[in-house]
This record gives sequence, structure tokens and C-alpha cells, in this order.
Amino acid sequence: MGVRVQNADFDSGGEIAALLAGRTDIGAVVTFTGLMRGESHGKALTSMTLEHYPGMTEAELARVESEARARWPLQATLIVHRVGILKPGDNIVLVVAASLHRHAAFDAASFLMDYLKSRAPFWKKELALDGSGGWVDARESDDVAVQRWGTAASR
Amino acid sequence: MGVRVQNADFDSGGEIAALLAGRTDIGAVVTFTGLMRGESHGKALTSMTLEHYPGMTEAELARVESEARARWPLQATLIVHRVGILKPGDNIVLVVAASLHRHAAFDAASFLMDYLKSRAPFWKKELALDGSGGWVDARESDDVAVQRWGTAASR
Amino acid sequence: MTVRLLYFAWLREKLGRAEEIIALPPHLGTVADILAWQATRGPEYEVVFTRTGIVRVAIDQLHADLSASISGAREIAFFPPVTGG
Amino acid sequence: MTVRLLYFAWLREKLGRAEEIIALPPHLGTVADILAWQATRGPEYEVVFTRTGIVRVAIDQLHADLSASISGAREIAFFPPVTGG
Repeated sequence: MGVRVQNADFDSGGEIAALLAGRTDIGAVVTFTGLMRGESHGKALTSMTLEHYPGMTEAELARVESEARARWPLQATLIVHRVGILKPGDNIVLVVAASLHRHAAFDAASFLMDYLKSRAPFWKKELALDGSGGWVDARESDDVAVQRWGTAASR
Repeated sequence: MGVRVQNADFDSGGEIAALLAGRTDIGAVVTFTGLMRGESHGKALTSMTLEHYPGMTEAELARVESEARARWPLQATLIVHRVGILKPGDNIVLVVAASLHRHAAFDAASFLMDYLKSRAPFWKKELALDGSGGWVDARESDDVAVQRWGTAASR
Repeated sequence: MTVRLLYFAWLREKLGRAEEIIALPPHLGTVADILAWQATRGPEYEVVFTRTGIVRVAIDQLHADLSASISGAREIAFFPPVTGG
Repeated sequence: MTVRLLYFAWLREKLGRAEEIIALPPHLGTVADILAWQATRGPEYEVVFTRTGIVRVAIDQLHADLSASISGAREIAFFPPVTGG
């Protein structure tokens, strides 16, 4: 029920608590947190810059979210994605899906991540300790992952 | 890497933070939180009692956890399950799986829940607002769910 | 053979006890045997253990199926299908 | 037709600009057409847009494939495959 793109860090526990506050109709909550790793292809990283396409990003995430809500009976959803400069160990993305039953919550969270990875206009640039670095290449496996959710993936 | 059975509530955010503290090698964390719903078969509930088999519960959860760690490259796992008297909206169970990549984390968390649901010796007794209630029946769908993970499920 | 028998959830309530220490008759070899024997121990036992399709068994804290041997068991637990999570 | 063109990630860096307002030649009908035309606009453009298999396009903030029409577009964005999450 919410999509946010922000520079600031997020607090997974606080986000879940806010989402559940005062509700007794939710039986299952699945969260995915993506974090910046300290290493890429064997090289130690010092930072990463996340660029995005303001306007399209929010619109695309909202489309991804409403697609999930059309597929599964979800009582709450949340997508928070950071942009700007991040350090190893920092949070990058949080996805939350809440439902009556666990399989809907698991499937929806997994779907949201697969779609986000292949459609939301974010780009990562890594900076290594040795001064090297560059734009991260898209992984073919992310395109394969999104295809398992059916035809809408190829829009 | 941890299994706990406790009366006390847990804090999902705090558990995740503790698990990630000081680490830069984790790229993906999936959490599942199960909560007590305020309604069962159309009846408003006032409380639920969770009974378990002390000793076997911890042993079974540890077996489930090591089965997951044998199947996926996991950097951290956690299972926390509450027992005793719970109210609508209360946390029941927390499962966390951390890995380099998101699909391993999603699959492992889903597997841990399916196994826990069909093998860990917990029993729920519901009390409804109208004074009725009783032991919750096992759902056949939970047995079906665990079967998709292959032969070890039928041990 | 003297063993500790444990009962959980509605089995515990119906039988009015959580555990008992008992000497098993020597002819009992498998989980199926002990379930059949339990059904002969009185009216409440009969009610509970005639529903054998429903009662699950663990031997020394490990799930056991009907054909599992109870030989050497120290603790045998009886309970309904689990409903945690 | 005057449109706003946007460039992201390494396309932005290679072209040395994040956006430009430009009048498109009237004969451009599809995404494939505008990609081909971009490749003719100078050395940096040639380097970037000759790799057409890699450049992705969004028209008015919606993903568009090679055969999509650019007619009526106000904002056309060019970028590499996305790598968020």
C-alpha cells in the first residue's frame, strides 16, 4: 500500500510495526531486505551509488505493487528503495507483503522483488578499494526469474 | 544458527539487526512473521494457548534448520516460536534466512515454515469471545506444502 | 520394559494426564502395537486410541510411523497432528 | 516534434549530458527509428547507440520495445538494463 524512494536509511522492524499497528486481521508477513555487500567479484568495495529515474521509478514500483495486489489477497504491501551513496552493510531495499496465509505472502514478496529487479529504473555504480569500479551489469538470471510469473513480465 | 522457544514476545527488527551486526557479507534477508488473527471461522477470538513438547520441539527445529542449511548456502538462520497464552495481533513465530542471493533466502525461509508447520510439535487451542473454542485442526494443505520439498518431508 | 508415556493437546485433556511411567507388555514390537494396546486400557483410552488415524507418535523425541520399532524406547509421546507456526 | 530526451547511468556519462530538449526529424516513427537516428548524431552518440541491443527505452515513463511508436511522446529516456534491488 506504499512505495517510497529515499536517501535515508529505513528500519525494517519499525516499518513492519507501523504496518501491523492496531490490526488483528493479518496472519503472515514476509519481508525481504536487500543489503550492500562488501565485496564484488572478489574486490573489496568502499561505496556504491544508486541512481534512478525520478518519476518513472515511483510509477513503476506502484505498477509492480498493484500487479501483486491483483494476483494475491494482500492486506498490506510496502516497497522502500534507497538511492544515493551507500556503504557496505547498508540497507538497499525493503519489500513487505502481508496476507492471511503464508504462501500468498511469500509468493507476493518474491514476485515484487523479481519485478523490481527487472523493471524498476535503478542503476548501481560500485567503487572498489583499489579505485576501480563501474556500473554493475544486469544479470540475465534476473530476467529469467521474472519470466516465471507469466506473460505480464514481458510487457 | 539459532532456535528459540519462548513465552516472551520477540522484536523482528531487533532480531534482524542482531543477525546482521558487523557483517558485510549478507546480500539478502527474508523474514517470515506469523501472527495471531482475531478471527477464526468467522468467530472473534479472545486468546490462544500454544502448547508444545519441550525437548522435542527444540530438537525438531534444529533438525529443520540444519536441513535448510544443507540445501541452500545460508549465512544466517533463526527460528523463534512463542508458547503460552497469546492475544489477537500477537507475534507467534519468526523465521529468518540470510544468504548472498535472494532466491536462496526466499526458498529457505519458505521451506523452514513448511517444515515447522508439519513437523514441529506445537498445538494451538483457541478461545472465542462467545466462550466456545478448542484445539485447532491440522490443515491438509500444510502436509501438501511440505511435500513439494521432496522425500525428506516424509521422514 | 518400563517407559515414560507423554500425551499432548486434546489427548492429554481426554486422558486427564500429561504423562505416566508404565511397564509395557513384552509382546509389543511396533508403534502400531502400542496404539492397539493403549485402546484396551479403559474407556478414555479406547475413545482416544480408536482414532488411530489421527494420533501421531514420537519415540525418544523423533517422529515415528506405524511400523517403527519401540524396542529400547525410553519416552513415547502421543499427540494430534501439529498446528504450530 | 519537440521532446525531452533523458539519459541515465553510463549512457549519461558517455554522452556527457543528463537531458536535452530537441526537435526530432519527422520521419522517426518507432523506438527503433530514434535509436538509429541517435547513432548518427556524433562520435559519442555513435558509440552508445550502436550498442542498440543494450540500450533500453522508456516513453513518457513507460518501458517501450523497439516497435513501439514514439508519436506524441513528450519524454523519451535511454538507459542500460536496470540493476536495482
